[in-house]
Amino acid sequence: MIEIILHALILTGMMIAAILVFNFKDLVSAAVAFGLFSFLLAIEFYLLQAPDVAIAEAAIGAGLTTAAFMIAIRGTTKKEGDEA
Amino acid sequence: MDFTATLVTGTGFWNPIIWILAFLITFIVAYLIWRSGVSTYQKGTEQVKPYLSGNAEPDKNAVHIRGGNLYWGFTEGLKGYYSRLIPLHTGDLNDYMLWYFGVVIAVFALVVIFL
Amino acid sequence: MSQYAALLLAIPLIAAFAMPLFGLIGKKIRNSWAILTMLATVAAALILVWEVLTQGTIIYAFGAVDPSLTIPFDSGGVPIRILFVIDAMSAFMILTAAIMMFAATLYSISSESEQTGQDGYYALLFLLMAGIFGMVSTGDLFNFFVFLEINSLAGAALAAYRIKGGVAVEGGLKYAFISTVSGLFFLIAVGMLYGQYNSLNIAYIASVIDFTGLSLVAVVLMIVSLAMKSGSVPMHFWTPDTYSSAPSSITALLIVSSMASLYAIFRIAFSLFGLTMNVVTVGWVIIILGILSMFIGVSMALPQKDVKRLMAYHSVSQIGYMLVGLGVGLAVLGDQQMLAQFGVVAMEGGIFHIINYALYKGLLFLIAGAVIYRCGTANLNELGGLGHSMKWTMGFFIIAALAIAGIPPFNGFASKLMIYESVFVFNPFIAVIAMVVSIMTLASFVKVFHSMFMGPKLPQYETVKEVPMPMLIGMGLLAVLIILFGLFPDLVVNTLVEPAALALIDRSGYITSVMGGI
Amino acid sequence: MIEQIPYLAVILIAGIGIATILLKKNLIKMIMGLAIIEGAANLFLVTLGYREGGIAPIFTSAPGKEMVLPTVQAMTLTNIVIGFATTALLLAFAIMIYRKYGSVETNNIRRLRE
Repeated sequence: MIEIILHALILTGMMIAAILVFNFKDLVSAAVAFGLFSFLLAIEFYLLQAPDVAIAEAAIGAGLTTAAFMIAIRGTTKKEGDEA
Repeated sequence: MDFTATLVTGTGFWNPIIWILAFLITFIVAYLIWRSGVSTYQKGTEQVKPYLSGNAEPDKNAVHIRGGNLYWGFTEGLKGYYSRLIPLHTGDLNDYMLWYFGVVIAVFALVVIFL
Repeated sequence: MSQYAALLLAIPLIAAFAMPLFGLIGKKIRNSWAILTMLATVAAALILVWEVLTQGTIIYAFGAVDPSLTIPFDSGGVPIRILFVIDAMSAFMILTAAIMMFAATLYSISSESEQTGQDGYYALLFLLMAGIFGMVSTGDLFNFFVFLEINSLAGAALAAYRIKGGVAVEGGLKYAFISTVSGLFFLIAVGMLYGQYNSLNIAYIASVIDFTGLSLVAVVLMIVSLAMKSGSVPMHFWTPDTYSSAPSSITALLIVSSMASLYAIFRIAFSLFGLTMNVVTVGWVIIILGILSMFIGVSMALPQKDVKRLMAYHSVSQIGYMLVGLGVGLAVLGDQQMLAQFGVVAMEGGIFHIINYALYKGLLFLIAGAVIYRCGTANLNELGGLGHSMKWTMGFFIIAALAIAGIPPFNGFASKLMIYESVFVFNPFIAVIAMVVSIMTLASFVKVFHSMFMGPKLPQYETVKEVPMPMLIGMGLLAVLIILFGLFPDLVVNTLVEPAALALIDRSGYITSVMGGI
Repeated sequence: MIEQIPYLAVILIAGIGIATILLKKNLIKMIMGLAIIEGAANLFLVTLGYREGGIAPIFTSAPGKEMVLPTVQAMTLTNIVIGFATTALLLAFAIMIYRKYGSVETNNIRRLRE
């Protein structure tokens, strides 16, 4: 039972993080939300008995990809829309 | 290997060798006629210059018909078709993706309906 | 047992990753390395094709003691290794890719000789080729996805390689984005199949498949994703953008990669699902996509002003012919009598058109590249009178343009004739559309011919010379092949095309070749 | 029961990703949407291999108990790496586009059209 609740919590968290990525006008916040999404995904992988995938996702998804987004945002605009 | 065999398409056939031979013969006949020439033609005289009713020859760039002018009548005649078709190509990445997902849904609907 | 299947991947990969090292030593050495490895790859491909044509399907299991050992003794009758399954259809695609690789690499040696960053260029070119060879020869769905992604990434990076004021980056971005999304949905479809049948091997899945609702979703996702990758209407929008902004030799290879996606559609439709799904509906879906591609592609091509964009719309249009030919074959797959009467011929026409199309469209793009190389513009409103100074290029253009328009005796005619006649029996309406499209193709190439090569010698192109020898050799090879394929269509059909069509139809033969007669 | 929950989440998350791609005009945002779909696909694959009560497929913990399927995990690992490569390439394109066009909004990146 506790497992089901844990799964549900993490998956809901992922969905909320994804919706935050969709909603944030500020791209840096969106990138942070994406990092959160990847981190929760890594935990979900761990719960689904895939520890090696979880490590890779935490390192590449949450770490490298978020960093790549940050670099790209530094190189382009910080806000969504034309005002940048 | 038989190099002269014909390509059979079920309802017809196609033999390029015979076709080439026919073409060659026509070409040779045409060449012979062309070679006999016009007796009054002389190289390097006034004759070879372009004749424009005595007017001076315009600039080379003005003579050449540009690609954009060809088939102007065709696109003008089918204006109703082209004025709908060309604006679809918006160059907008969102639209490209919209078409992809649209086709996925459309094909899915088709396959489910005619299951 | 044949080791060439592994070499087909190994040589381009080694070549690609060693390219920057050789680039450090010197330009000449790097170019020689590129030519050498290209020749080695082409040689391996040709030997492999020869072996397949003489000995039948080749199976190569990676990492096995014996490469032909597909099912290990302790695996319970399931092939667990990554397999290469090279039947006649794959061999046909490998041959097409090898020819185009030869021409494009040779052409690049001089067309790119004054550009920067050539190490990366050749490395990506060989990666692209490795992706294409992998796609057409693998017998494993996930492996196919990996090669698809290698192919997309290398292709997109190459398309954007010459930045050209950002336009090329735009083309590359659109290609990369779209192919990544379609690749992801392909992966989800692969997951759906894995979830049901616990295997990734095409032949094994085909042997146990039981068409469920989930398989239906999977087949739709796969076919639409691959149709997008091959650039069929109404998902063709990226094609003109990417093809027109990429370097010309790369466009010739992007065509082969779209052919590889086309191959995958039919491998999935014929070998993986076959008669377990409703072939009539799926066949008609492919035919409808084909008709739309043919007609909308050519009608968009007519008013274009940029020569490469015009040719890119023609590639959309030509894809339609192959989709129609093979779609008709798929639609009548369940009916033995109709299949024998015209279905096989339609498929042969479609398959024959693949190699013809790759040859003449590749040649056309190389010619456009030659003109751009000398004149610096692709705008048809600015070009003119090049026939006076670029005689060889003009000759090649005439050959390619007549071939794409389906004028006898060039190769486009032979394959189009097969498609027309067989499709006419299936549905006369489609054949009429195909002929109208062919006429419009001729019309638009008359336009290109006139505005590029005809007219008086323009003062701004007074100094234009013929392109250098390696470019001419690359183009000349394709032109010679077009003429040969046009003169001996029967020979090509009998030795290459017919086995390929039969290999596609023969689903149980494909399964048996891997599963060993179970 | 546990096996079924993630599938629902996969559909919803992929839906959010698709919506991001279709509705957002900002390229960086669209690439984030792509990465979200990527995550959904990975979650889908790992969930496919999950068996209730199964343990991680590591050889040393082998005795007795049922294991989850290892193939999908290998596939997911591959896909994570491929996904990072595509994301990095697309972001590099986005930066390049910004330098040349001065914008990353898709309605400004339309020099190639018609």
